[in-house]
Amino acid sequence: MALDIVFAVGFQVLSGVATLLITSLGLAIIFGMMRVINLAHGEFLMLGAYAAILSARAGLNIWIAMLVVAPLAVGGIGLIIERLIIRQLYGRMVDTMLATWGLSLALIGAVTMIFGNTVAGFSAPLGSFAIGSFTASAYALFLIVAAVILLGGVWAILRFTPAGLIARGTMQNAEMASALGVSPDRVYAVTFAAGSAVSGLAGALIAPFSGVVPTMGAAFIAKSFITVITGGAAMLAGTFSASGLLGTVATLGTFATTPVFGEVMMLAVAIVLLRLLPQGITGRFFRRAL
Amino acid sequence: MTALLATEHLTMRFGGVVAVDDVSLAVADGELRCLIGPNGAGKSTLFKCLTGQIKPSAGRILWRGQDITGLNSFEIARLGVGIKTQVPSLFDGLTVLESVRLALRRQARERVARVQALATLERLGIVELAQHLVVLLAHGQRQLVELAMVVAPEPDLIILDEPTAGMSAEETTRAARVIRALNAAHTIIVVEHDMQFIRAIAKTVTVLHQGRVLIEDDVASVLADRRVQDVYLGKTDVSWQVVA
Amino acid sequence: MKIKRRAALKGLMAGMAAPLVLRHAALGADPITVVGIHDASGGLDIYGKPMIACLDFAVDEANAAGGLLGRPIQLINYDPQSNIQLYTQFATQAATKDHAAVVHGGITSASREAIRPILDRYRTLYFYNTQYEGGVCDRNTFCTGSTPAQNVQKLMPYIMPKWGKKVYIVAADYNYGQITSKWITKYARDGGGSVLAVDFFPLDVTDFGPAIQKIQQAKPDIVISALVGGAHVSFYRQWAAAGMKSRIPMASTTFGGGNETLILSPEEANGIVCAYSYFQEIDTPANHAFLEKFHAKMGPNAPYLGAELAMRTYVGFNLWAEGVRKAGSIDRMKVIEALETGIVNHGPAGTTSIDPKTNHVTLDVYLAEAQNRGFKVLQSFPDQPPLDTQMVCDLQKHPNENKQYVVDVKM
Amino acid sequence: MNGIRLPIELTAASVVTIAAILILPHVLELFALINATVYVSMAVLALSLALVWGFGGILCFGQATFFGLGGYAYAVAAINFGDTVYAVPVAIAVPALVAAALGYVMFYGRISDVYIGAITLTLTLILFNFVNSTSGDQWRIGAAPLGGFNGIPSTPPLNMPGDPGNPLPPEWIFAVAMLSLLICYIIAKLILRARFGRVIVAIRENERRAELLGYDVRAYKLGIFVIGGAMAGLSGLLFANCVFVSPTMFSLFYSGQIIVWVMVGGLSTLVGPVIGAILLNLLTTWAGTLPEINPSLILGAILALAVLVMPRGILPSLATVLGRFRGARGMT
Repeated sequence: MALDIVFAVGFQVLSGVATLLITSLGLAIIFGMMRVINLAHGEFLMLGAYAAILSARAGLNIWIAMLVVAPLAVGGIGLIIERLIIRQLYGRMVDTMLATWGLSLALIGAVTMIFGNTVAGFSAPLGSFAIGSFTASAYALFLIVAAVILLGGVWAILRFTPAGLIARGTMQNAEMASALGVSPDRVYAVTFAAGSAVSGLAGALIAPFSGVVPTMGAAFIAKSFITVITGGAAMLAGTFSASGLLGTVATLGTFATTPVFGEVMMLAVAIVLLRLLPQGITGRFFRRAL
Repeated sequence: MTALLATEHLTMRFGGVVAVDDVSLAVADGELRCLIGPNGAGKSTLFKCLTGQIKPSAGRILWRGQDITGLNSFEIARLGVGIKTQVPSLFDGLTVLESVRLALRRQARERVARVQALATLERLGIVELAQHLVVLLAHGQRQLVELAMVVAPEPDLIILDEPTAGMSAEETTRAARVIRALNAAHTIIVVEHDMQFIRAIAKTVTVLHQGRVLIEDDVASVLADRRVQDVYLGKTDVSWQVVA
Repeated sequence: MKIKRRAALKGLMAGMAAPLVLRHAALGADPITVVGIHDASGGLDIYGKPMIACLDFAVDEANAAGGLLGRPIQLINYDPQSNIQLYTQFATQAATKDHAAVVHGGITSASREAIRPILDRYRTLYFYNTQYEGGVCDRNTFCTGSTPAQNVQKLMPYIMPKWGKKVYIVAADYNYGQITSKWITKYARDGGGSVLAVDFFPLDVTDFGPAIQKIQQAKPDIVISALVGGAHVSFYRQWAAAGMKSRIPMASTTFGGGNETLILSPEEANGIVCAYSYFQEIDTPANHAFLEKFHAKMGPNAPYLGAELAMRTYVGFNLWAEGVRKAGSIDRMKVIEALETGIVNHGPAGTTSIDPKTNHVTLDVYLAEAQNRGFKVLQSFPDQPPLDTQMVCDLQKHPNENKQYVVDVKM
Repeated sequence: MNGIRLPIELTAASVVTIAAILILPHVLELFALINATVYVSMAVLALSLALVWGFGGILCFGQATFFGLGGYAYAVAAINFGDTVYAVPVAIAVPALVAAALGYVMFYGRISDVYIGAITLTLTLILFNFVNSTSGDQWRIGAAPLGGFNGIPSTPPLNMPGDPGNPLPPEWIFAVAMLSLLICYIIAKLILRARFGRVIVAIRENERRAELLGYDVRAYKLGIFVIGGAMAGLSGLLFANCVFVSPTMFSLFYSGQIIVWVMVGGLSTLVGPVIGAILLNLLTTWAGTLPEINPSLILGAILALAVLVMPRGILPSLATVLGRFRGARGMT
């Protein structure tokens, strides 16, 4: 096989992994820190995409719209939702899932009423580049870089900042942290807002590829949920390893067969993994990772 | 005579940690045996192995001489082993009577089961609670309800995990009386760390320390043993003595 | 004028329905009910919205001219929200509750095959006004759009001598894409070419990255798209973003049926070649006259009609209306018999006449290239009969036939 | 006390069913009757999850798996057999078998809680994706093409037993659906009255204790899961008889909707989820007629509010308000 084919396929694999990672990270932060599964995660992506497209249409620079406006807007919405819903149900995992699922439907409905159930979209704001005789979208390359920066950034915040230390402490033992004078309520509010902001950013980042429509979240929530659960308790190592594995299977499967069977293979691998490692990948390996 | 329950070289490792290390013990029919040891001695791990919650890494567990290593909890229960957990493990949404009736697993006839369940409640002095929802009961009553569920099917062996946890001195004395009374009809293993309580009930005591059997003897000898005193007075690192 | 946008999610329980906002002219007589079922929301709304606009316009025009048989026409529009199961709900409702004289609607072949059996069962006349893969042989169903023998058969001889012989097909994964890709294969072989591969994509796929790499690997001379719906528009974006636009030329059997040329940038869309029975850009007096009236009526909200679908809906309604006039009744069998006399419509798209053998139509076909948010018409082919369906279907001989024939091409 | 209540409840349910079968076809228009049949099939689906989740405590996010399998099994068998009556056992057996296999993997693998949710959800997605991609010619089972995205629009309706040429009219299909609902309700009632049902509830209350009492928790969970799967299959069959089968039966939306019905109707009740399913279907229908309000918004808001305000659901909360609720009884 020619070398450039290997690189081209490898590039697609990386791009698939990066997309899965970006779209799962917000969910993983909230699950890892709070044991809350936010089923409105897909709609947070959708809101991020709308925030970006609307502010870009209003004349804002497309990069500022995607990288600044989208996370800020969705982070703010997350703060409100934490106060109104999540906080009321803390510790009741199933109830939280149901309430956020209701929220998800309501957000789809509300956005449909405002913007219509119509696909909007904007083009990838970068050109293309060549790998040997293949060309690929430069924006996909940007997504890969963005995934690395995002993951590294969250890791650095957790590892090196005082806020990160508090977050890790709360993650390990919420009671102990509160005994030390850290208000868990505040930690949870900030965590949820931060996770939401990451989701909003992710939504804006994938928008040029996916198109923007009120129901776009549905395509991502299931995959993100499965990625996070398969990853297990350690949010960064888990999401990274699960999206690495599942994204690779999906992309290679797509090359070998069809997009649908690529996805089916990925889901089948997830089921097998959960059967073998009922606590997720990091429930078994890298248990001490973040 | 074959022991009712015995372990042979039972070992449980978690990664690099050896929680239970080559434990061999034998409990005879009718005995009241105490398993004691300070925190981290491996008591709970041993309890989990004996009740089928985890499968030991090595060694065997024998029931009347038959190998039962690796059986599930429910299979061990079906042999005739009643298990009382440290924090009462109850059916909060059911009534006391329904709970005890469920414990009479092998009694298919509803009428007979009801009579037997009421008799058990009578015996433990809580028959007036029969129609109460478990979730509404006070702490002490919950303990008794769990005990009723454990003894109702008349098991050959009862394993009690830290029965005095969270009890006042007075309650502890009463519990000791109850356990001695139960011993008239059942073999009993008590996993405990409260020495005073053990003094009040036990005949034979097995002391665990760092996963190993430190000493196994009658109460008086155990209490007099210097190593046991060291362990309980906080000199934690005595493993060299064990090796010696 | 208002129409019921989302008529119901699950259908209506008796008595629970809010009063319908209906359109009828201020004529005293008992109105004739016409039901339209087109997606006004969801992934297919890029086709549905202009189709609804044209149906509205056609009904208004007819009512302004005094209705049909002296009775006003009442149009009920349902929005199945790009959800096939809602199609069946609304078709059932149209037949059993609204007692519609005719149902116009269905965009995808999947939706047509969902409602066709229902309307057959409840004996309600059905018009399917969309270009499709051909082969439906059912006396109750009139297909007024173009079929592969009319469009693909014009497309392939134009592009193959120009671009090359090796074809790569990307198609929507349902009956339309499956069958159309067979027709493309047949006409590619007829022209001495070959099909390297066919890739099918479910309607909700938005990531075409691996597919584009696969196409590059196969190195075709031509890519033909039979992709459908809003999500698939990302293919054209990603194709351009990957820099493929200048490397491999593209033709399509579906592009431009909706508003694709408007939502894509000219850099992304220009140069894609298509063949349809109508383009808004057709330069004929009849078309100019129609567009003038259409824009006068709809004002600034007038949608871009693009290619084929919206205009076929307008033509389809007028064919039916002519059938009713000729039959002097809205009775289903009488109208069918009147239509089968070979009714002709001279309209903005040229001449359309019903082919009584197949209940399809003979129509004019145009070849065009996407150009600056619209199309540039290159060639026209008058009076093209539905040869594909004619090969297998003869309703004059077998009036009770009711099935869809599928072309058999070894892939 | 319970001994008297059971026959009364079953009699009441039977009377309601027979009354509906006799009266509704004369009152409702044909179209409304067909919709009513759809709602009844949804009610059966709600009942199946009420057993699995409400009583069995198994959070199944993929009950639509069995619903869709039931529908497809029926459609494929009906097309192949000709006489659609023979397709009925197939439509119940196939989902039950799949539930058995899936349940065996999950429960005997000691997978619990949210992980069960993840696995069941994943299976639904797999089936949705898979069925969606079967529009090619190679995807057919016997005489029945699976049809991919199209589904199987020509799903034949049930016919008179032994008379394949004679399909049941809509009124009869409605009667069949109502009777199916009644039978499922009675079966569920009897199961919960029996030892098996009591153990199921006990396991939901405290899995560990049930095990320490000698109950093989895995087998009981598997049992209720299979029964739930079979009922969901029956519901899919009924649905296929009034709409038709298509991949949307496996969609996330259906899986989620079932959970809403049970949640809003009331966990650990049987009548609640049935009422929840019918009410919420009526509500979404009604919401669909409001031109400017999106039905998802209403459905979502109701679910979120239900969780926040009355986490036990309409029926139990209503009962509390009326002061007739005798504590959180497990065996209602």
